[in-house]
Amino acid sequence: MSAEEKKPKERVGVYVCHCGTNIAGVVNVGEVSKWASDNLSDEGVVVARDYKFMCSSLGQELIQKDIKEQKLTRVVVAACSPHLHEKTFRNACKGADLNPYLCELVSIREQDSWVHTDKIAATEKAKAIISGGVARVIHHEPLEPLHVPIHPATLIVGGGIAGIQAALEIADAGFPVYLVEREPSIGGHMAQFDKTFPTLDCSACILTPKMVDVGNHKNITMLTYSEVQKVDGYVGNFAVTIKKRARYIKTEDCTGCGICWEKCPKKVIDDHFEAGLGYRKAVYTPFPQAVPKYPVIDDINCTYFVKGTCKACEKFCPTNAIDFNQKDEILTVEVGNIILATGWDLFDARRVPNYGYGRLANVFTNMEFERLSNSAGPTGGNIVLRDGKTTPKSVGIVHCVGSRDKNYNNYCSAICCMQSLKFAHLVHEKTGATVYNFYIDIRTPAKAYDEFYQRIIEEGTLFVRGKVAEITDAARNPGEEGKLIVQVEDTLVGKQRRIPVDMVILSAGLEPRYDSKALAKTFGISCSADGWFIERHPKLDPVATMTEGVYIAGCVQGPKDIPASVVQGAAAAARILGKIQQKEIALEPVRATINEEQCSGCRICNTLCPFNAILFHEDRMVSEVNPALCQGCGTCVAACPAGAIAGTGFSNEQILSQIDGLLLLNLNKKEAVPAVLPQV
Amino acid sequence: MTEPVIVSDPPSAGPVKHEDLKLLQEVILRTPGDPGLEMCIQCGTCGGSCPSASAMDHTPRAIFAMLRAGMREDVMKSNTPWMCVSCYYCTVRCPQEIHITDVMYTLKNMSLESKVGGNSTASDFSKTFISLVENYGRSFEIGLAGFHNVKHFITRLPSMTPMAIGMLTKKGMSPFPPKRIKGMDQLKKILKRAKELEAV
Amino acid sequence: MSKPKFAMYWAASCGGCEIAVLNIHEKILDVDAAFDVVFWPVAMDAKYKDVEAMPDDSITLCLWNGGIRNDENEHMAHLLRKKAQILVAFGSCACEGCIPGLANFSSTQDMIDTAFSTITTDNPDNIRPQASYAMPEGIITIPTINPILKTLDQVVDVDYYMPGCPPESHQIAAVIDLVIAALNGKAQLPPKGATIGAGNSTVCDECPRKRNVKAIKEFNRIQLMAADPELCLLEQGIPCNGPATRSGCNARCPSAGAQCIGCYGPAEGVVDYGARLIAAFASVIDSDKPDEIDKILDGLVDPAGQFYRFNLAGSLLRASKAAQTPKIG
Amino acid sequence: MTDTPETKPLDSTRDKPFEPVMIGFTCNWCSYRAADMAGISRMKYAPNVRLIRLMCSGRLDPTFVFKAFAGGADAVLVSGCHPGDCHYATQNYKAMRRFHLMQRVLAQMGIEPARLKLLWASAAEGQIFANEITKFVEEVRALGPLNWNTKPNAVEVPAEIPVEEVQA
Amino acid sequence: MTDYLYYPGCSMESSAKAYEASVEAVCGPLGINLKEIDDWNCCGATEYLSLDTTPAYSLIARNLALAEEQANGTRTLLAACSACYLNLSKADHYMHEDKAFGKKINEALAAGGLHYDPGQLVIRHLLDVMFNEVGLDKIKEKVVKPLTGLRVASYIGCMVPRPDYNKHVSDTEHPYELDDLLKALGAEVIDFPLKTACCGGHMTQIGPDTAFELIRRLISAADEYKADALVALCPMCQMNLDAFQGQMNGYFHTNYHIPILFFTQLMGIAFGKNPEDLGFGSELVSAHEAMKRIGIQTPEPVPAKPVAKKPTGLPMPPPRVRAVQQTTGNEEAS
Repeated sequence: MSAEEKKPKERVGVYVCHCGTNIAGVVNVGEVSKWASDNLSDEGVVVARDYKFMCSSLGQELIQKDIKEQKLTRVVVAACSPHLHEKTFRNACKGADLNPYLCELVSIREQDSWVHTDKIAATEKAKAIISGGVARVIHHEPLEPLHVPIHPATLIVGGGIAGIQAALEIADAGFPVYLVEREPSIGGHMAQFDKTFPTLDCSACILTPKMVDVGNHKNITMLTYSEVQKVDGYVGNFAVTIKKRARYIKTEDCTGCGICWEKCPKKVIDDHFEAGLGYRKAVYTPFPQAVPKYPVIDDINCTYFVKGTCKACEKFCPTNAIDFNQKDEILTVEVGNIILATGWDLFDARRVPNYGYGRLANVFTNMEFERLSNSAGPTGGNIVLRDGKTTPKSVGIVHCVGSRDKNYNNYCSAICCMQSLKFAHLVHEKTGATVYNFYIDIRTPAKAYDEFYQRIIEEGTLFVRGKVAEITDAARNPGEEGKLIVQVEDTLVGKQRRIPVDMVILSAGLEPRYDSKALAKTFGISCSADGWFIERHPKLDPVATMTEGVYIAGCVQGPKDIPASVVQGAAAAARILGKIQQKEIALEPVRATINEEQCSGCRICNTLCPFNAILFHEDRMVSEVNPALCQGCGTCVAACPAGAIAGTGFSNEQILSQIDGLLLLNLNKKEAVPAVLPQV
Repeated sequence: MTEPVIVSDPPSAGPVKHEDLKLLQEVILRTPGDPGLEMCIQCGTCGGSCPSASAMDHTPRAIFAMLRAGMREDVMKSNTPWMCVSCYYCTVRCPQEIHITDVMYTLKNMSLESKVGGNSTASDFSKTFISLVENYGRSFEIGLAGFHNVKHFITRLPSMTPMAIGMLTKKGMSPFPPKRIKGMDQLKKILKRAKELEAV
Repeated sequence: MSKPKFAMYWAASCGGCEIAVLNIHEKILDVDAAFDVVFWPVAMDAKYKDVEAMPDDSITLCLWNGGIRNDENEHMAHLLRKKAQILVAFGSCACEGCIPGLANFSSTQDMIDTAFSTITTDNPDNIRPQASYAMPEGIITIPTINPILKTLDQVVDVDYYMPGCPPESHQIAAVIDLVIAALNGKAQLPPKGATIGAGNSTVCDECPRKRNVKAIKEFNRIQLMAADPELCLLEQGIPCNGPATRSGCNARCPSAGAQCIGCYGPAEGVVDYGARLIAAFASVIDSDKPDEIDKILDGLVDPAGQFYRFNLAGSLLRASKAAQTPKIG
Repeated sequence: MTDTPETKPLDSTRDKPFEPVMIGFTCNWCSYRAADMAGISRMKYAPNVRLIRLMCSGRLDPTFVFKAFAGGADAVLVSGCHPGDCHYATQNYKAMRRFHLMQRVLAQMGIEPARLKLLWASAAEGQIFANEITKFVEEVRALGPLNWNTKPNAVEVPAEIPVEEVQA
Repeated sequence: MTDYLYYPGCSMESSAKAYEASVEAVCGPLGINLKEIDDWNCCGATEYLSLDTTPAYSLIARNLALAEEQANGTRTLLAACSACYLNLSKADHYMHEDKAFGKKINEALAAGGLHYDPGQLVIRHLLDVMFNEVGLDKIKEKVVKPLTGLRVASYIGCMVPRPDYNKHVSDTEHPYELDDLLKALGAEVIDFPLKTACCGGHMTQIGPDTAFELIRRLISAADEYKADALVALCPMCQMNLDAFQGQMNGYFHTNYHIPILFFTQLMGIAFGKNPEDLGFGSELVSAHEAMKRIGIQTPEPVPAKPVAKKPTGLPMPPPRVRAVQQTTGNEEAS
């Protein structure tokens, strides 16, 4: 297509901003606007102006006046980044009755005047950028935002402290909540802890009232022992499929009296709640304060399920609440918003061979220690060695196990310093043992945390700055026999030390849930390389995700302590309450659409959408994009071999024309003028 | 101890003299692959892991801090790299995945070049070993040990006699140098070129 | 009243298109009945001067088959454009360069060397064609070769495009019916620049094979494996160009157990045929690791040939760097 | 109309022998923001790259790349979020897959694969973005102009074909 | 029979003749055909690397180049000496990872008309091949005289499990390959905590005090665990622990007597080979007593030190799953 036969069908106005001297100091804005009006008239430019501050109300009025008087159909503003003022200029156009999407803001500040020093080159680049913008804006289409209603109910996945907090906030505001928890009881990791830092409140004492509130709340539907299987729909209108595992307990009849687990003959190592340090029965509630109070039968270990006989629980149940024939249930709930608060897994300390966990009996993990120290735990709160009776006389606490280590996890687990200090206190208080803390750095940045550190120093805990190299039972020197030897460089002294202790506690780090990637896929959100879910903005929007209507709270977003988890749970709830009150939501109209005529049903695009927005109609053999699910990334548009998918707002015509426009002015005036370019 | 540690300056906490800020980069560039040395967080895993730390004048971690501080002379004089037994504990345990053992090799190379230090027992052993290899293409343990121990541990020779006899009789080791490899010329050419390339 | 005039010309191509026209069987009689054939070198003797002598716009319908390889092709394109009312780029060569266009991968020199001095050529004296040669009888010339092969519309304005290598006979018959009907005022011709004798979608639309979602773990060569006769070939790792190739052939190749190689060219509105396939194939490679992706791609022998077999001359890049630097030595 | 001071520029790109023209594709969320970050931090880099904003590197259609080369660009930059950090979950991997295949095709077309660069830059990595662009410009400068020319000068064409003597 | 390229290393010809003999004796029955690289040269041990980087790597790479040249379809290059194994794989690794470095080494090789394409060879230690290629099942099949009653400490040393560039070994600190192999032979294998600790390396030559201490740690631990013998897989380890055990005893005024054997020697015994053909008798700390014990097939019960009794206290965590775990979080939901 050559230039002369292309009659400009649009009337374009070009506005070049000085931004004080921010742009005008480097780019010759006068020359640029003159160039645009002289050279781009074939493209449809009817007016080009430059102005001191286009974003000022006077600048906006200038544009509005031209739209009306010059009958502009398209507007190009050359100023700052669209991330700053795209909305401003779109609104200005809207004010002059021009569809806001017919305005294009091109950046000649962040991408030009601020990053270049050569004024001629910067001016030429500004011309090219504007030329690209003009070529592109011609192909813009008037668009309208999509409005969708919002279902008032909320799904919260994960019944730890973050999920509990969020559930209570929303339910208290009068809206329905579905709280899904994989374990038989809500409570999460916090229910396992002994004391909480830095105040040393009993963890269960502050958590259980909240759990009870959740259990009793009329607006909260608890779905424990359940997992989300599938999420369909989009913001405001999710349909969530949940698998409710069979408890083999008729909850309507069960009183939670506990006779069943008393009578159950099968003892199982409880590697969940008791961190492998205690036992439970095959029918059990994870802990006495469990909410709901009903037990579950663990069908992997239950003698009846394994061997076909026993049924002791059924025989003794006073209310006939045992039902061995129960099946898993699949149910679907409709919700408008979702909070993911699935928490974290403990780093497997067995992966660090030099620390000997799993090989050396008296090496414990932090979670084991929590149970050891917990008065409701397997030892009744006695801190003892693996033999179950000996009180340690010296204890080494190792920081950063599996954290801040490229061999395992590169990140800081955030809670271990404070947790280790807490352990030091508990050991000191309960046993009087000598306590060593082996650390790389002590990180105590939150309120009252450093004061706690001071307190622990004062109590006499010994601090050794050095990452522990190995923990061994191979004695080398007198005094080491029968002990665990912690070998470390005391980096402040610059010497290797071998410190014999009776017990070692490994502060193993926090990891994303083992199935976090699968979960992210289910909900159409993204994980960082580590596996933590990615927030919409790390500073300004830490609770939303890139998927509209899906929020994150607690450790699922990254390691954090209890106060931070509570804050995030409440924040996510507040965000959702705001949305629910609005009753509907406007979505950006940047979307993909499939031309069914042209679609051959090849199904190339079907796997490409992480938001499951592309449906394949088997009957008609065509694919279709659900506009409310589509996030507008354009991957399918680029991939469609038939060219049948169009991308609103970022169409092929727009981008190809922009390329032409950007190359219109060839800075170095090469000999061969490319054949496909319109001649200048 | 093999030899007294040579410390040129009297122990002092005074300011670092002649900070050579290119030092760290030089060590990194001279080590094959990407040793990642600039990433050291001074955690001490290396020093804690080192089986021969007791023979070192500085722990590896301290050496890395000294490299950063540009203390060229002190590092070159340190016996630390020479005491490295290449057990690679530090390398696999290092949370920053620094190729510590390889860095130790580089430091040995540099200390020999600098001529201010190095451990003469260790470097002599390496040199003796290599001169045999450069002449025969293969190493020659008995000859090497004999030659080396006569030079450095003459007073200990009596205690070694039973072992030496055992080596020759029980192990059947030959007291004569090994047969030269066929491609000795080729090997010499390769090493000559390699030395030229090393100098670049 | 004289009948409308028909012409057909054979430029740089194999001649299959001419055969395809005859392959419409008795329909050819309709052509004869409806048209005066004034110029059709493959079917009847004619001299260029006869064409030059014709009044401008006197030929009603001219089917042009072949790409523009030499100055003679170019001259004839201009000439027939002037003489014809409707100029149809007929067949893949005229539309998008087709197999002759593959020479655009190599320099002119390489192309000539390949033609005249490979071991399959019996040319012991290594004789090369000369543009002109002085004979006792005088100087004789042959057409001069252009450095790169061009499509018809890169040289002259084209009214319609009829893709295919060659166009399917049933499609040719349908087009002829349409033109005759239009001449009789019984039908409307499509807008200028349209693709005729083909569908709007791609080959998959007509392909009977079962298909699921795609995730390519490795590319296979059809001749080296026992392909499932029912299942989509691409899903079996066979690089089938069907998803990007314009429909209209009734998915002839995939139905017969061979992968589509793309002779019907791009679908409606597509700027660059190969780019569509690059995007599509690459998107469904089932790996996120650069090394693994490379390993999978190693299975795709000659990707440019795979994606541009019929379309190189008509693509955005048109010709390789080597072909752009003409040097005939 | 303008109050820009009329000062003589210190140097001009025109004086240099070869200034490559490059087109860069950025995603809306990471690499475009990295460019913004470079701007906000006033980091300096070579002025040769002109950016096009896509929503995601997954939107990158090879057509755009070929169009840029055919249109006279000497090099093309494709940039997006780091692997694993894509704002659309995994779409940057699709860009990466296409990039690998495009490089192979470009090589066959005689375009040095180094003229097509893939750069991951997060929104915070303004410095990396600036450095990489300067580096890329230098690399392309070393490669020289691409001069994509689809209208090569034909071998001398006689003005008129002696029609009598040549039979089709 | 499977062909393997084989790099014996200098020690095999001198101090470790027992290793050489026993390797030869057991490889045949297991279907391992060792194709010794013609005209190989010394790998430089840890010494050349200390002096000069480029020449040191060039010295190693000459062997790789020769091996590649003589490969004839075989890609696996076997070494039995840990130091040789590590040096060969180290050179291959860095030439591959650091392209400029690889080019430099090849430039040096070119002076001798040689060239090596990094990544062409898979360099493996004999133990790795025995365990992962031959497999314990096949080894068990060959056992005619189980080592029942022999209590051994399996000692792998440093350079096979670390840095383990190509992840051939199960763990960097507590690998199970040698334990399992010795158990397959019928031996009683103690859980030796210093399994991969250092033998002293070249410190016997340059810092004997340090070396004696390192040797003492190993020998005393083996003694404490009442091991009859310590089983090694590296000539250097064997020599340090064997030849210097006497001097070490003198230095510390101790009286340890722990024979140091090569694992192939014990394999040979289990396969029913004649002890003389396996190099028995060449060790300085005699293995006579230890071997006599199984010769008469009456193992004396030894009071074990840290044998776990029936657990009465708190449960231990289950052992780590036997697979080199990659980063977590990649697993799909179960």
